[in-house]
Amino acid sequence: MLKVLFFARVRETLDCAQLELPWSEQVARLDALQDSLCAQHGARWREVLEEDNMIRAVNQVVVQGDCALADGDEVAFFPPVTGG
Amino acid sequence: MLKVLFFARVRETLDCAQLELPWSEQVARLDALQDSLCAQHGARWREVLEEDNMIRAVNQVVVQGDCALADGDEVAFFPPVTGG
Amino acid sequence: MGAARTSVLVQEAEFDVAALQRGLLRGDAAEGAVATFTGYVRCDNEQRSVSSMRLEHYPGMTESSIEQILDEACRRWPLLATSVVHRVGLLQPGDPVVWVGAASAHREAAFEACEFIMDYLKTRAPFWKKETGPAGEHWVAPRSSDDARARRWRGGVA
Amino acid sequence: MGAARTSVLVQEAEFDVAALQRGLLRGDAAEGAVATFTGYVRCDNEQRSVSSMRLEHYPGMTESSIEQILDEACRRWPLLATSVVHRVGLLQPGDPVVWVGAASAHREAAFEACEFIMDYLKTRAPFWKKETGPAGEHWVAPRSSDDARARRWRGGVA
Repeated sequence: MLKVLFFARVRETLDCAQLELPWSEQVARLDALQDSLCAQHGARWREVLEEDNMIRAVNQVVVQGDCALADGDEVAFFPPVTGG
Repeated sequence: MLKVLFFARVRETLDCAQLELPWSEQVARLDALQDSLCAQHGARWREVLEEDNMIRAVNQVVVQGDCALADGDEVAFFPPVTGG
Repeated sequence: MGAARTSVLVQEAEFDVAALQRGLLRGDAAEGAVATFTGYVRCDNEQRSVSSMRLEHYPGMTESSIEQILDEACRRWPLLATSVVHRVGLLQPGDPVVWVGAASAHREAAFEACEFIMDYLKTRAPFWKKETGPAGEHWVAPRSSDDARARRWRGGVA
Repeated sequence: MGAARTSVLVQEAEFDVAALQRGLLRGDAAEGAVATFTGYVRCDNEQRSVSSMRLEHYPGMTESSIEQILDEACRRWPLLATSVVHRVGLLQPGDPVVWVGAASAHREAAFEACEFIMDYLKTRAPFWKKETGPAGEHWVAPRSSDDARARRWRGGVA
Protein backbone atom coordinates (compact mmCIF):
# COMPACT_ATOMS: atom_id res chain seq x y z
CA MET A 1 0.00 0.00 0.00
CA LEU A 2 1.10 3.62 -0.62
CA LYS A 3 -0.32 6.44 1.46
CA VAL A 4 -0.55 9.81 -0.31
CA LEU A 5 -1.14 13.06 1.60
CA PHE A 6 -1.98 16.56 0.36
CA PHE A 7 -1.62 19.73 2.39
CA ALA A 8 -2.78 23.34 2.48
CA ARG A 9 -3.70 24.87 -0.92
CA VAL A 10 -3.02 21.57 -2.67
CA ARG A 11 -5.39 19.70 -0.36
CA GLU A 12 -8.08 22.34 -0.86
CA THR A 13 -7.73 22.57 -4.61
CA LEU A 14 -7.81 18.80 -5.09
CA ASP A 15 -10.45 18.45 -2.36
CA CYS A 16 -8.45 15.51 -1.06
CA ALA A 17 -6.46 15.23 2.16
CA GLN A 18 -5.35 11.64 1.84
CA LEU A 19 -5.69 8.57 -0.33
CA GLU A 20 -4.27 5.07 -0.36
CA LEU A 21 -3.47 2.88 -3.29
CA PRO A 22 -1.88 -0.53 -3.66
CA TRP A 23 1.83 -0.57 -4.37
CA SER A 24 2.69 -2.06 -7.76
CA GLU A 25 5.47 -1.89 -10.33
CA GLN A 26 3.45 0.85 -12.07
CA VAL A 27 3.83 3.15 -9.02
CA ALA A 28 7.26 2.01 -7.89
CA ARG A 29 8.75 5.47 -8.49
CA LEU A 30 7.59 8.94 -7.41
CA ASP A 31 7.20 10.36 -10.93
CA ALA A 32 5.25 7.28 -11.96
CA LEU A 33 2.95 7.63 -8.94
CA GLN A 34 2.30 11.27 -9.79
CA ASP A 35 1.50 10.39 -13.42
CA SER A 36 -0.81 7.66 -12.29
CA LEU A 37 -2.69 10.02 -9.94
CA CYS A 38 -3.03 12.62 -12.71
CA ALA A 39 -4.21 10.03 -15.24
CA GLN A 40 -6.80 8.75 -12.80
CA HIS A 41 -8.12 12.11 -11.50
CA GLY A 42 -7.88 14.32 -14.57
CA ALA A 43 -6.48 17.62 -15.83
CA ARG A 44 -7.02 19.61 -12.61
CA TRP A 45 -4.77 17.24 -10.68
CA ARG A 46 -2.10 17.38 -13.36
CA GLU A 47 -2.18 21.17 -13.36
CA VAL A 48 -1.74 21.34 -9.57
CA LEU A 49 0.76 18.53 -9.03
CA GLU A 50 2.97 19.69 -11.90
CA GLU A 51 3.25 23.25 -10.54
CA ASP A 52 6.87 24.45 -10.55
CA ASN A 53 7.10 24.99 -6.83
CA MET A 54 5.28 21.80 -5.74
CA ILE A 55 7.17 20.05 -2.93
CA ARG A 56 7.20 16.26 -2.69
CA ALA A 57 8.15 14.31 0.42
CA VAL A 58 8.62 10.56 0.85
CA ASN A 59 8.39 9.20 4.36
CA GLN A 60 8.33 12.77 5.68
CA VAL A 61 11.57 13.79 3.99
CA VAL A 62 11.55 16.28 1.10
CA VAL A 63 12.93 14.75 -2.09
CA GLN A 64 14.37 16.54 -5.10
CA GLY A 65 13.60 14.79 -8.37
CA ASP A 66 12.44 11.23 -8.81
CA CYS A 67 13.02 8.36 -6.37
CA ALA A 68 11.97 4.76 -5.78
CA LEU A 69 8.88 3.96 -3.71
CA ALA A 70 8.52 0.83 -1.61
CA ASP A 71 5.38 -0.81 -0.34
CA GLY A 72 4.25 1.05 2.80
CA ASP A 73 5.81 4.39 1.87
CA GLU A 74 4.11 7.67 2.72
CA VAL A 75 4.17 10.30 -0.04
CA ALA A 76 3.12 13.93 0.40
CA PHE A 77 2.50 16.83 -1.98
CA PHE A 78 2.47 20.36 -0.62
CA PRO A 79 3.15 23.99 -1.55
CA PRO A 80 6.13 26.00 -0.24
CA VAL A 81 5.97 26.29 3.55
CA THR A 82 4.97 29.52 5.30
CA GLY A 83 5.27 28.90 9.03
CA GLY A 84 7.32 30.67 11.67
CA MET B 1 33.39 73.92 41.67
CA LEU B 2 34.45 70.78 39.78
CA LYS B 3 33.21 67.36 40.87
CA VAL B 4 35.56 64.45 40.09
CA LEU B 5 34.41 60.82 40.26
CA PHE B 6 36.40 57.57 40.13
CA PHE B 7 34.92 54.15 39.43
CA ALA B 8 35.72 50.46 39.80
CA ARG B 9 39.42 49.54 39.87
CA VAL B 10 40.42 53.23 39.64
CA ARG B 11 38.29 54.09 42.66
CA GLU B 12 39.76 51.19 44.64
CA THR B 13 43.38 51.83 43.67
CA LEU B 14 43.19 55.54 44.49
CA ASP B 15 40.98 54.83 47.51
CA CYS B 16 38.81 57.74 46.41
CA ALA B 17 35.27 57.67 45.02
CA GLN B 18 34.72 61.38 44.66
CA LEU B 19 36.33 64.76 45.33
CA GLU B 20 35.48 68.36 44.68
CA LEU B 21 37.77 71.24 43.95
CA PRO B 22 37.21 74.87 43.07
CA TRP B 23 37.18 75.71 39.37
CA SER B 24 40.05 78.03 38.35
CA GLU B 25 42.02 78.90 35.23
CA GLN B 26 44.57 76.26 36.35
CA VAL B 27 41.97 73.49 35.97
CA ALA B 28 40.02 74.95 33.05
CA ARG B 29 40.93 72.02 30.80
CA LEU B 30 40.73 68.25 31.34
CA ASP B 31 44.46 67.55 30.89
CA ALA B 32 45.28 70.38 33.28
CA LEU B 33 42.86 69.00 35.87
CA GLN B 34 44.44 65.56 35.59
CA ASP B 35 47.95 67.04 36.00
CA SER B 36 46.81 69.02 39.00
CA LEU B 37 45.32 65.90 40.66
CA CYS B 38 48.52 63.92 40.02
CA ALA B 39 50.72 66.75 41.33
CA GLN B 40 48.62 66.99 44.46
CA HIS B 41 48.22 63.26 45.21
CA GLY B 42 51.55 61.82 44.07
CA ALA B 43 53.08 59.18 41.82
CA ARG B 44 50.44 56.49 42.40
CA TRP B 45 47.73 58.76 41.03
CA ARG B 46 49.83 59.68 38.03
CA GLU B 47 50.52 56.01 37.30
CA VAL B 48 46.81 55.13 37.41
CA LEU B 49 45.31 58.16 35.67
CA GLU B 50 47.87 58.03 32.87
CA GLU B 51 47.14 54.38 32.03
CA ASP B 52 46.68 53.88 28.30
CA ASN B 53 43.13 52.60 28.53
CA MET B 54 41.86 55.12 31.11
CA ILE B 55 38.49 56.56 30.09
CA ARG B 56 37.56 60.14 30.89
CA ALA B 57 34.02 61.53 30.86
CA VAL B 58 32.85 65.13 31.25
CA ASN B 59 29.25 65.65 32.30
CA GLN B 60 28.63 61.93 31.79
CA VAL B 61 29.83 61.87 28.19
CA VAL B 62 33.07 60.10 27.26
CA VAL B 63 35.62 62.50 25.77
CA GLN B 64 38.57 61.66 23.54
CA GLY B 65 41.57 63.91 24.17
CA ASP B 66 41.59 67.21 25.98
CA CYS B 67 38.62 69.56 26.39
CA ALA B 68 37.61 72.71 28.24
CA LEU B 69 36.05 72.48 31.70
CA ALA B 70 33.51 74.97 33.03
CA ASP B 71 32.58 75.72 36.60
CA GLY B 72 30.10 73.08 37.79
CA ASP B 73 31.30 70.33 35.43
CA GLU B 74 31.38 66.69 36.51
CA VAL B 75 34.50 64.78 35.49
CA ALA B 76 34.91 60.99 35.79
CA PHE B 77 37.85 58.61 35.43
CA PHE B 78 37.18 54.92 34.91
CA PRO B 79 38.59 51.75 33.34
CA PRO B 80 37.12 50.07 30.24
CA VAL B 81 33.55 48.96 30.89
CA THR B 82 32.63 45.31 31.43
CA GLY B 83 28.84 45.15 31.82
CA GLY B 84 26.26 43.25 29.87
CA MET C 1 29.97 20.07 28.13
CA GLY C 2 27.96 17.06 26.94
CA ALA C 3 25.27 16.99 24.31
CA ALA C 4 23.03 20.01 23.96
CA ARG C 5 19.45 19.46 25.05
CA THR C 6 16.78 20.08 22.42
CA SER C 7 13.03 20.30 22.69
CA VAL C 8 10.30 20.59 20.04
CA LEU C 9 6.63 21.27 20.78
CA VAL C 10 3.83 21.68 18.22
CA GLN C 11 0.64 22.67 19.99
CA GLU C 12 -2.60 24.63 19.79
CA ALA C 13 -2.23 26.13 23.28
CA GLU C 14 -0.55 29.44 24.01
CA PHE C 15 2.92 29.22 25.55
CA ASP C 16 4.65 30.85 28.52
CA VAL C 17 7.90 32.51 27.44
CA ALA C 18 9.26 32.68 31.00
CA ALA C 19 8.74 28.93 31.57
CA LEU C 20 10.26 28.15 28.16
CA GLN C 21 13.32 30.26 28.95
CA ARG C 22 13.76 28.59 32.37
CA GLY C 23 13.55 25.25 30.57
CA LEU C 24 16.70 26.10 28.62
CA LEU C 25 18.80 26.41 31.79
CA ARG C 26 20.51 23.34 33.21
CA GLY C 27 20.72 24.72 36.74
CA ASP C 28 24.51 24.64 36.94
CA ALA C 29 25.04 28.24 35.75
CA ALA C 30 26.97 27.15 32.66
CA GLU C 31 24.83 29.44 30.48
CA GLY C 32 25.97 33.01 30.02
CA ALA C 33 23.60 33.84 27.19
CA VAL C 34 20.05 33.07 26.10
CA ALA C 35 18.69 34.50 22.85
CA THR C 36 15.00 34.11 22.08
CA PHE C 37 12.65 34.96 19.26
CA THR C 38 8.88 35.17 19.40
CA GLY C 39 6.79 35.54 16.24
CA TYR C 40 3.31 37.04 16.50
CA VAL C 41 0.28 37.20 14.19
CA ARG C 42 0.26 40.74 12.81
CA CYS C 43 -2.89 42.79 12.22
CA ASP C 44 -1.74 43.25 8.64
CA ASN C 45 0.48 41.30 6.27
CA GLU C 46 1.77 42.77 3.03
CA GLN C 47 -0.91 45.50 3.11
CA ARG C 48 -3.72 43.01 3.74
CA SER C 49 -5.72 43.40 6.94
CA VAL C 50 -5.83 40.14 8.91
CA SER C 51 -8.72 39.20 11.19
CA SER C 52 -7.58 35.64 11.91
CA MET C 53 -5.01 33.08 10.86
CA ARG C 54 -5.21 29.30 10.61
CA LEU C 55 -2.02 27.26 10.77
CA GLU C 56 -1.96 23.83 9.14
CA HIS C 57 0.97 21.44 9.46
CA TYR C 58 2.14 17.93 8.57
CA PRO C 59 2.05 16.00 11.85
CA GLY C 60 5.14 13.85 12.26
CA MET C 61 7.18 15.53 9.55
CA THR C 62 6.80 18.86 11.36
CA GLU C 63 8.45 17.58 14.53
CA SER C 64 11.18 15.62 12.75
CA SER C 65 12.04 18.52 10.43
CA ILE C 66 12.37 20.91 13.40
CA GLU C 67 14.50 18.36 15.26
CA GLN C 68 16.79 18.21 12.24
CA ILE C 69 17.09 22.00 12.27
CA LEU C 70 17.99 21.98 15.97
CA ASP C 71 20.53 19.18 15.47
CA GLU C 72 22.13 21.16 12.67
CA ALA C 73 22.28 24.25 14.93
CA CYS C 74 23.95 22.15 17.66
CA ARG C 75 26.56 20.98 15.16
CA ARG C 76 27.30 24.53 14.04
CA TRP C 77 27.43 26.32 17.40
CA PRO C 78 28.49 25.35 20.96
CA LEU C 79 24.95 25.35 22.36
CA LEU C 80 23.90 24.11 25.77
CA ALA C 81 20.19 23.92 24.93
CA THR C 82 17.77 24.94 22.22
CA SER C 83 14.03 24.75 21.98
CA VAL C 84 11.18 25.49 19.57
CA VAL C 85 7.45 25.81 20.20
CA HIS C 86 5.20 26.31 17.18
CA ARG C 87 1.46 26.72 17.43
CA VAL C 88 -1.10 25.35 14.98
CA GLY C 89 -4.85 25.88 14.55
CA LEU C 90 -6.79 29.13 14.73
CA LEU C 91 -4.96 32.27 15.91
CA GLN C 92 -5.85 35.94 16.23
CA PRO C 93 -3.76 39.06 15.55
CA GLY C 94 -1.44 39.62 18.52
CA ASP C 95 -1.25 35.91 19.32
CA PRO C 96 2.24 34.43 19.62
CA VAL C 97 2.85 31.81 16.91
CA VAL C 98 6.38 30.60 17.39
CA TRP C 99 9.10 30.72 20.05
CA VAL C 100 12.74 29.84 19.54
CA GLY C 101 15.33 29.84 22.34
CA ALA C 102 19.05 29.10 22.32
CA ALA C 103 21.38 28.94 25.33
CA SER C 104 25.15 29.03 25.22
CA ALA C 105 28.11 30.14 27.31
CA HIS C 106 28.52 33.21 25.10
CA ARG C 107 26.15 35.45 23.22
CA GLU C 108 27.51 35.08 19.69
CA ALA C 109 26.48 31.40 19.51
CA ALA C 110 23.10 32.06 21.14
CA PHE C 111 22.20 34.89 18.74
CA GLU C 112 23.39 33.17 15.59
CA ALA C 113 21.77 29.85 16.40
CA CYS C 114 18.45 31.51 17.23
CA GLU C 115 18.44 33.38 13.94
CA PHE C 116 19.53 30.31 11.98
CA ILE C 117 16.73 28.22 13.51
CA MET C 118 14.11 30.84 12.62
CA ASP C 119 15.40 31.16 9.06
CA TYR C 120 15.26 27.39 8.60
CA LEU C 121 11.87 27.05 10.29
CA LYS C 122 10.48 29.57 7.82
CA THR C 123 11.73 27.65 4.81
CA ARG C 124 11.88 23.96 5.85
CA ALA C 125 9.25 23.11 8.45
CA PRO C 126 5.90 22.05 6.92
CA PHE C 127 3.56 24.74 8.23
CA TRP C 128 1.13 26.70 6.10
CA LYS C 129 -0.70 29.88 7.06
CA LYS C 130 -4.15 30.80 5.82
CA GLU C 131 -5.28 34.33 6.59
CA THR C 132 -8.84 35.53 6.91
CA GLY C 133 -9.52 39.21 6.23
CA PRO C 134 -12.07 41.55 4.63
CA ALA C 135 -11.36 39.97 1.22
CA GLY C 136 -11.98 36.45 2.51
CA GLU C 137 -9.54 33.62 2.97
CA HIS C 138 -6.05 33.65 1.54
CA TRP C 139 -3.14 31.19 1.66
CA VAL C 140 -0.04 33.15 2.61
CA ALA C 141 2.60 33.06 -0.12
CA PRO C 142 6.23 32.37 0.79
CA ARG C 143 8.43 35.45 0.93
CA SER C 144 11.49 35.43 -1.31
CA SER C 145 13.33 37.32 1.45
CA ASP C 146 12.89 34.26 3.69
CA ASP C 147 14.59 32.08 1.11
CA ALA C 148 17.39 34.62 0.81
CA ARG C 149 17.88 34.68 4.60
CA ALA C 150 18.00 30.88 4.79
CA ARG C 151 20.56 30.75 1.97
CA ARG C 152 22.95 32.91 4.02
CA TRP C 153 23.74 29.89 6.19
CA ARG C 154 24.68 27.50 3.39
CA GLY C 155 28.37 28.29 3.53
CA GLY C 156 28.63 27.22 7.17
CA VAL C 157 28.78 29.49 10.23
CA ALA C 158 28.30 33.13 9.17
CA MET D 1 4.14 53.95 12.67
CA GLY D 2 5.17 56.73 15.08
CA ALA D 3 8.21 56.88 17.30
CA ALA D 4 9.51 53.66 18.78
CA ARG D 5 9.02 53.33 22.52
CA THR D 6 12.17 52.83 24.58
CA SER D 7 12.66 51.89 28.21
CA VAL D 8 15.79 51.69 30.38
CA LEU D 9 15.90 50.24 33.89
CA VAL D 10 18.96 49.89 36.13
CA GLN D 11 18.05 48.00 39.26
CA GLU D 12 19.20 45.57 41.95
CA ALA D 13 16.05 43.45 41.80
CA GLU D 14 15.60 40.41 39.58
CA PHE D 15 13.42 40.92 36.51
CA ASP D 16 10.52 39.02 34.94
CA VAL D 17 11.23 38.23 31.29
CA ALA D 18 7.57 37.56 30.47
CA ALA D 19 6.46 40.94 31.85
CA LEU D 20 9.31 42.70 30.04
CA GLN D 21 8.36 41.05 26.77
CA ARG D 22 4.67 42.01 27.21
CA GLY D 23 5.85 45.56 27.85
CA LEU D 24 7.28 45.71 24.33
CA LEU D 25 3.88 45.12 22.72
CA ARG D 26 1.63 48.08 21.92
CA GLY D 27 -1.56 46.05 21.96
CA ASP D 28 -2.49 46.75 18.33
CA ALA D 29 -0.79 43.64 16.90
CA ALA D 30 1.63 45.68 14.80
CA GLU D 31 4.55 43.56 16.07
CA GLY D 32 5.40 40.42 14.14
CA ALA D 33 8.73 39.81 15.82
CA VAL D 34 10.32 40.15 19.25
CA ALA D 35 13.97 39.23 19.76
CA THR D 36 15.35 39.12 23.29
CA PHE D 37 18.66 38.47 24.96
CA THR D 38 19.29 37.57 28.59
CA GLY D 39 22.80 37.50 30.04
CA TYR D 40 23.48 35.39 33.14
CA VAL D 41 26.31 35.21 35.68
CA ARG D 42 28.27 32.09 34.74
CA CYS D 43 29.81 29.69 37.26
CA ASP D 44 33.13 30.21 35.51
CA ASN D 45 34.64 32.97 33.42
CA GLU D 46 37.81 32.49 31.36
CA GLN D 47 38.71 29.37 33.39
CA ARG D 48 38.19 31.11 36.73
CA SER D 49 35.55 29.70 39.07
CA VAL D 50 33.08 32.40 40.15
CA SER D 51 31.28 32.32 43.50
CA SER D 52 29.72 35.78 43.25
CA MET D 53 29.80 38.92 41.13
CA ARG D 54 29.40 42.58 42.11
CA LEU D 55 28.28 45.08 39.49
CA GLU D 56 29.21 48.73 39.91
CA HIS D 57 27.92 51.48 37.63
CA TYR D 58 27.94 55.25 37.11
CA PRO D 59 24.43 56.39 38.08
CA GLY D 60 23.06 58.92 35.62
CA MET D 61 25.59 58.24 32.90
CA THR D 62 24.51 54.59 32.82
CA GLU D 63 20.93 55.44 31.98
CA SER D 64 21.79 58.18 29.48
CA SER D 65 24.36 56.03 27.68
CA ILE D 66 21.86 53.17 27.31
CA GLU D 67 19.21 55.60 26.07
CA GLN D 68 21.67 56.79 23.43
CA ILE D 69 22.28 53.20 22.35
CA LEU D 70 18.52 52.58 22.04
CA ASP D 71 18.03 55.83 20.11
CA GLU D 72 20.78 54.80 17.73
CA ALA D 73 19.13 51.37 17.27
CA CYS D 74 15.80 53.10 16.50
CA ARG D 75 17.50 55.23 13.84
CA ARG D 76 19.08 52.18 12.21
CA TRP D 77 16.12 49.76 12.23
CA PRO D 78 12.32 50.13 11.94
CA LEU D 79 11.64 49.23 15.58
CA LEU D 80 8.32 49.50 17.37
CA ALA D 81 9.80 49.20 20.87
CA THR D 82 13.05 48.38 22.57
CA SER D 83 13.96 47.95 26.20
CA VAL D 84 16.95 47.24 28.43
CA VAL D 85 17.12 46.14 32.06
CA HIS D 86 20.55 45.89 33.67
CA ARG D 87 21.09 44.78 37.24
CA VAL D 88 23.69 46.17 39.63
CA GLY D 89 24.90 45.08 43.07
CA LEU D 90 25.68 41.59 44.29
CA LEU D 91 24.76 38.64 42.02
CA GLN D 92 25.27 34.88 42.18
CA PRO D 93 26.08 32.40 39.38
CA GLY D 94 22.88 31.64 37.49
CA ASP D 95 21.40 35.08 38.20
CA PRO D 96 20.20 37.05 35.18
CA VAL D 97 22.23 40.25 34.75
CA VAL D 98 20.87 41.95 31.65
CA TRP D 99 17.82 41.74 29.41
CA VAL D 100 17.45 43.34 25.98
CA GLY D 101 14.27 43.20 23.92
CA ALA D 102 13.46 44.59 20.47
CA ALA D 103 10.08 44.51 18.72
CA SER D 104 9.50 45.12 15.02
CA ALA D 105 7.11 44.14 12.25
CA HIS D 106 9.72 41.72 10.86
CA ARG D 107 12.38 39.55 12.41
CA GLU D 108 15.45 40.89 10.66
CA ALA D 109 15.19 44.27 12.38
CA ALA D 110 14.37 42.71 15.76
CA PHE D 111 17.34 40.33 15.67
CA GLU D 112 19.88 42.85 14.41
CA ALA D 113 18.79 45.60 16.80
CA CYS D 114 18.92 43.23 19.78
CA GLU D 115 22.43 42.12 18.90
CA PHE D 116 23.57 45.70 18.21
CA ILE D 117 22.24 46.88 21.57
CA MET D 118 24.06 44.08 23.42
CA ASP D 119 27.32 44.77 21.59
CA TYR D 120 27.13 48.46 22.43
CA LEU D 121 26.07 47.84 26.04
CA LYS D 122 29.16 45.68 26.49
CA THR D 123 31.49 48.39 25.24
CA ARG D 124 29.80 51.74 26.01
CA ALA D 125 27.63 51.55 29.12
CA PRO D 126 29.55 52.31 32.35
CA PHE D 127 29.20 49.03 34.26
CA TRP D 128 32.07 47.16 35.87
CA LYS D 129 32.06 43.58 37.10
CA LYS D 130 34.07 42.34 40.05
CA GLU D 131 34.18 38.59 40.51
CA THR D 132 34.77 36.74 43.74
CA GLY D 133 36.21 33.22 43.53
CA PRO D 134 38.65 30.87 45.25
CA ALA D 135 41.52 33.22 44.38
CA GLY D 136 39.77 36.23 45.91
CA GLU D 137 38.34 39.31 44.22
CA HIS D 138 39.09 40.18 40.64
CA TRP D 139 37.98 43.03 38.38
CA VAL D 140 36.83 41.51 35.09
CA ALA D 141 38.95 42.66 32.15
CA PRO D 142 37.28 43.75 28.93
CA ARG D 143 37.28 41.12 26.18
CA SER D 144 38.86 42.18 22.90
CA SER D 145 36.18 40.09 21.14
CA ASP D 146 33.55 42.49 22.55
CA ASP D 147 35.33 45.44 20.97
CA ALA D 148 35.57 43.55 17.70
CA ARG D 149 31.84 42.78 17.77
CA ALA D 150 30.95 46.40 18.49
CA ARG D 151 33.15 47.58 15.61
CA ARG D 152 31.11 45.48 13.17
CA TRP D 153 28.32 48.07 13.36
CA ARG D 154 30.41 51.14 12.55
CA GLY D 155 29.74 51.02 8.83
CA GLY D 156 25.98 51.29 9.35
CA VAL D 157 23.45 48.48 9.20
CA ALA D 158 25.21 45.12 8.77
